[in-house]
Amino acid sequence: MPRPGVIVWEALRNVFSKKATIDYPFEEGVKPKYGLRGAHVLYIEECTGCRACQRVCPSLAIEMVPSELTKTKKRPVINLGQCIFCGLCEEACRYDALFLTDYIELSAFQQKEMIIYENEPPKEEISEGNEPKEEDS
Amino acid sequence: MTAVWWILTILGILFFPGIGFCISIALFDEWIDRKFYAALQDRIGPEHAGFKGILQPLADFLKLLANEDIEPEAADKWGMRFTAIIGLAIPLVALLFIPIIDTTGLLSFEGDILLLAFLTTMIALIIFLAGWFSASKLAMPGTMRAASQLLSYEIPILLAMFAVALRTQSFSLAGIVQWQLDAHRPTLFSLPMVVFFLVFLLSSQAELERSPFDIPTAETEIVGGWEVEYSGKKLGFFRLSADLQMVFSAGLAVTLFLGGPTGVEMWIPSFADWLASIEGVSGLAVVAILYYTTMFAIKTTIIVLILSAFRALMARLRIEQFLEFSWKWVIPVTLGVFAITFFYVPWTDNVVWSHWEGLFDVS
Amino acid sequence: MVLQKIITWARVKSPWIIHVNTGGCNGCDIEVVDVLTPRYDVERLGILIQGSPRHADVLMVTGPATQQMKDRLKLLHEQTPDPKFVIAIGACACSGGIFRHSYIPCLGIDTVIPVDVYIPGCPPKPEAIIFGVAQLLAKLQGKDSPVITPKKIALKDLKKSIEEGLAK
Amino acid sequence: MADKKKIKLGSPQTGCSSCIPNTFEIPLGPQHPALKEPTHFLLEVEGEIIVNATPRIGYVHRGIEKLAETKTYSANLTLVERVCGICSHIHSISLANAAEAALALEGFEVPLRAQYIRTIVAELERIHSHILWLGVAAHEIGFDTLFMLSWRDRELTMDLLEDISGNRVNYAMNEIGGSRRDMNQSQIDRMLKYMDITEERMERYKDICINENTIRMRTQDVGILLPQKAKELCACGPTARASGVAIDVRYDDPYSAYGEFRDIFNVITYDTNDVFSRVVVRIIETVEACKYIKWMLKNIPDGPIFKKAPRKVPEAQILSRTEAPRGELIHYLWSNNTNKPYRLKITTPTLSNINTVPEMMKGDYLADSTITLASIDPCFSCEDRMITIVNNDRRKPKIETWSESQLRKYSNDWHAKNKRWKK
Repeated sequence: MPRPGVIVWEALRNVFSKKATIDYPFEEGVKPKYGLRGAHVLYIEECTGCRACQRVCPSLAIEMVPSELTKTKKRPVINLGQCIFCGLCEEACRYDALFLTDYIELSAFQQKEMIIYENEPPKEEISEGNEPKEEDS
Repeated sequence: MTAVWWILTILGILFFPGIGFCISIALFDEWIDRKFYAALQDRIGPEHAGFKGILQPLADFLKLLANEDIEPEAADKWGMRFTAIIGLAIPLVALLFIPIIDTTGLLSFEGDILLLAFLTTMIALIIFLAGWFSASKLAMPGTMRAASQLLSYEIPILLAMFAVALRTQSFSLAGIVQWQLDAHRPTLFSLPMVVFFLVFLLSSQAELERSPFDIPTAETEIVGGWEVEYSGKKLGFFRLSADLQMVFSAGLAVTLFLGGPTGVEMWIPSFADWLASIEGVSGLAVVAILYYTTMFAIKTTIIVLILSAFRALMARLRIEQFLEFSWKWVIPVTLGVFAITFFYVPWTDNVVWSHWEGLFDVS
Repeated sequence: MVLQKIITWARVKSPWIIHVNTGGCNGCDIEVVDVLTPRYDVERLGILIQGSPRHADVLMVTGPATQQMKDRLKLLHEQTPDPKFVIAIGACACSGGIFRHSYIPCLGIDTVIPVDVYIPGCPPKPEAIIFGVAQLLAKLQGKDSPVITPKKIALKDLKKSIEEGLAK
Repeated sequence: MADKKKIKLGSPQTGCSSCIPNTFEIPLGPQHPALKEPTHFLLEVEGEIIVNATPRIGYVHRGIEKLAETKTYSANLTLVERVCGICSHIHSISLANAAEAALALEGFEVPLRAQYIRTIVAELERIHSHILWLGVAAHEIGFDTLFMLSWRDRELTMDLLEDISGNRVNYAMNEIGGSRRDMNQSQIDRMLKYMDITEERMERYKDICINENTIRMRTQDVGILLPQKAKELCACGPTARASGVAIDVRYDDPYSAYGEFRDIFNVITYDTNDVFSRVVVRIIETVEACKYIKWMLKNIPDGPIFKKAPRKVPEAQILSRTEAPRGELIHYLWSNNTNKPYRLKITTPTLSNINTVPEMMKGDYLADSTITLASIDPCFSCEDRMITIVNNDRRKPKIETWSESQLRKYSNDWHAKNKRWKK
C-alpha cells in the first residue's frame, strides 16, 4: 500500500537514539587492529639495497638513492604522493626491512613533504624527484 | 507623536523586535532546522561553532559577506544586485507586521493581511527575476519552475489566510490575535481550520522551496536553479532571506492559527488581567515583553521543526506532479472547506454549535 | 584587526566544498561522499557540499587531471570566488599515481592549478580526508605545517604484532 | 558555440515568434553535483521535456590498456583495480582468471580456498556497490534521509572489507595463483553477524522503496526500457535484468566459486522495465548476495590460499567474462610467453549500458534525467577507454579517420615533442 512517510518512525527513532557519528578529529577513528595499509617504515639496518621493492612497485613510487649503510650502497626512498599502498613492496622484501604501518592520517602542504626520508635525508638528491629513466620506444 | 516615541520606534525597527532580532531568530531557526534534519538522519549536524554549533549559520553568513563577489559577464549586473537587496528587504518588512513582543505588530493597520499576501507573492517574483537576470542555462529551468510553482501554491495560501480573516471577522493580524484572546482558544481548535493549517504548512514549504517542493532549486537536477550564478555577498543575502522567509512563514502560521505571541493567558483570565495591568508600568513591561517573545519563539520553533521533518521524510516531486497535486487536490479541497467555513462561521458564532465547540476547548 | 579575526573565524568554521573529479577511478570520490554520511558527518565542522563552484571555497579535487578535464579544472578554479583553497585527494591528484607513466600526461593536478593540501593514499581513508581538511583549517589560523613521519615502532614489536595478526 | 547563436539567454527576445527556437540545450556535466564522475550529456529540452540526449564520453581516458602492456602481471592486478574504484575487485578477478586460464594450459591450478575468498570479497563488493547506488539514487530524487541511512548501513560492509583486505576501496586481494590474505575464524564470525544485520536492513529498505509514495511517484514509468530494446542495445547486468532479460554471468558461465552453489543461485528479474524495477532488482540482489556469502562462509574449505605461479604466462588469447555489480565485464588478454601482457582489452558494463540512456531519456521530464542516468548505475571511469581524434578547428569539430601510417607518424611526432614522464 503506497503511502508517504514510511520512513517516519525510523527517522524519529534516530532523533532520540545515540547518533552513528564519530567526532573524528576530537575522537579516535575506526581502524582494524591488524593489516591496515598505511605509510611505510623502513629499517635501514636490515635493508641490503637489493631493489626488489623498486622493481615490484606498480606505480614506480620507490627510488633507490646512494647510501653508506647498506650492502649495495643504495637504499629506497618512497614517494607517498605516488604510492598506491598496495603492499607489494612489503611482500617483495626478503629481509623484512620494509613494512606498511597503520599510520594513515597523512597530509602535506608541499610535494617534497610527501617523500619519506629515512634516517639520513640527503635532501639535494631527493629534491630532483623520482622520475625513472626514459625508455626507448 | 513625541520625540521619545520616534526614537523608540526607530530603535524598535533597527534592533529589538525589528531587523536585528529577526535576523538573530532567523539564524537560530536555521540552526534548529539543520540540527533536527541531521538528527533525523542519524548524524549530529553542526557541532563545533559555538555551543553545539549554534553559531554555524552566523559563520556561514559572515564568510559569504567576506568572500569575493563574482558577476558573470553575460548577466545583468545591476539587476542581480537589485534582486539580492530587495530579496532581503521584503521578508524583513513583512516580519515587522508579525506580532512578536505584543499582541500587535510593530507596524499594524486594518488590512495588513492583504499587504502580507502581496509581499509573499513579491518574494516569488524576485526569485523569478533573480534567475532571469543571472542569464545562466541552468537558472532558466529554475526560474520557469519557480514561476509555475508560484501559481499553484499562492492560491491555497491566500485562501487559508482569508479563511482565518473570515473566521475572526478581522483583516488585521492584531485583530486576529485579539479575537483568539477573546474567544479563549486559538483559531486552530475548530475543524475547518485544521485543514487550513495543514494547507498553509504545505504551501509554506512550497514557498520556501524546501524538499519535497524544492523543485526550482533542485540541486541534483539543475545545480541550485536560480541561485547558481550568485556568489559572495549576494548569495549570503539570499540565504539569509530564505531563513527570514522561514521565520516569516512560521510566524504567520503562529499568528493565524496558534494565537500569536500569547500563551497560557488564554485559559487563565487572572494571568491575562495581570499582563494587561503591567503593560503600562515601565519596569514590569519588560516581563511582559520577554514572556510574549519567549512564547513566540517556542511556537515558531515548533512550526520550524514540523517543516524540517517534512523536508526529511519525502522525495522531491516533479514539477508536473506538484502542479497536479496542487490543482487536483489541494485547491479543490481548500475551496470546498472555505465554502463550508463561510456558512459555518455565522452558525457557530450565534447559537447552535457554540456548546459543541466547547469540546475543543482545553479549559 | 578585530574584523580580520572575525572573518578568519567565520572562514575556519564554514568551509564549503565542491567536489571535482578530474578523471579518477571513483574510489576517492566515494570516500569524499562518504565523509558526508552519518559515520563521519563533516557537517559538524561546518562543511557543506555545494553544487555550483560559485558557492564553494574549497575545491576537493580527485583524479589525475586527464587531458580533457584539464581545461575544465582550470575553468572551475577560476569560477570559484576568492579566497579559494585546493585539496588534492589521493595519489592520482597528488602526482598522477599509477597513471603517471601513461601516454596521456596525467601528472597530478598541481601542474594545472596551485594546490594547498595534498592527501596521499589510494584512496585515503575518510579519517585521512578529514585530517587533511583540519590541517588546512589549522594553516588558515596560522599554525605549523605537517610533515609526514610514520610512527616509529621497534622492529621486534612490529613483527610480533604482524605475527599476532596472522595467528588471530 | 552553436547554442549561443540560437538564443541569447537573459535578454527578452524581440521579433517574430518563429525566430525563437522552442527547444534549448542544457548541459549535464562534466562537473555536476549529481554525477560523481565527469561525463557530459547535452540535453535538448522543450520546456521541461527532453527531446534528445547526446552522450559525450572520454573525460576519464587514462590509457590503462596501453599502460598494462608495460607492467608485469602482478603489477597489472593493482592497475586494473584502478579502472574503477567501486567495482575494483572484479576487475582484478577478471585479469587473474584470464592469466590463470592461460597458465592452466600448462597444468596450473588455483587452490579452492583462494577461489572462495575471491568470491566472498566480490559479493561483499556487490553489496557495497548496490547500497551505494541506492543511496545515490535516493539523493538524485531529493530523498536525503534514505541516502544517509543507507550509507550508514553500508559502513558495516566497508568495515568488513577493511578488516579482510586492509583498505577500504582498492583491496589488492588477488595475486596470480591465489589470494594474498587469508580469513581467520573471528573474521568469519564477524562477517556472519554483519551479514545478518545487512540482510535485515535491506529487507527494510525494500519495504520503504516499495511503499513510500513519493519514491514510487518519481521512479515508476520513468526511463522505460522495453525488453526488446534492451536486447537490441546490448544492455547487461541489473539494467537488463530489470527489463526482464535473465542474463547473469554468475549463473550462465560460472567462474571462481560460483559453480559451487549454482543450485541455490537465483537470477533476479523484474518486469516493470522502469527505474522502479531497477531499484527493486538491486535491493533483492543485495539480499541474495548476503545469502551467498553466508553459504560460502559456512562451506569454505581448508587448504592453502596461494600457489606460486610461474612468472611467464604462456602464449594464449583468453576472453574472461565476469559479472561486475553493473553487468558483464569482459577482459581480453593476449599473452606472449613473457611476464607482461602483449595486449589487454577491457570492455566494461557501463559502456554497453550507456547506449540505453538516450533511449530511456527521450520524452521524459528534465527532472528525471539524472535519476534515469543514475538508474543504470553509471561508472564512467569504467567506461572511457577510447579517444576520438578531432581536428583542431574548434568551430567545426569533425571526426577524422586516420590510416595506420598517419597514426604512427602522429604518435612519433607527439612523443618527440612531449617527453614522457617529464613535467
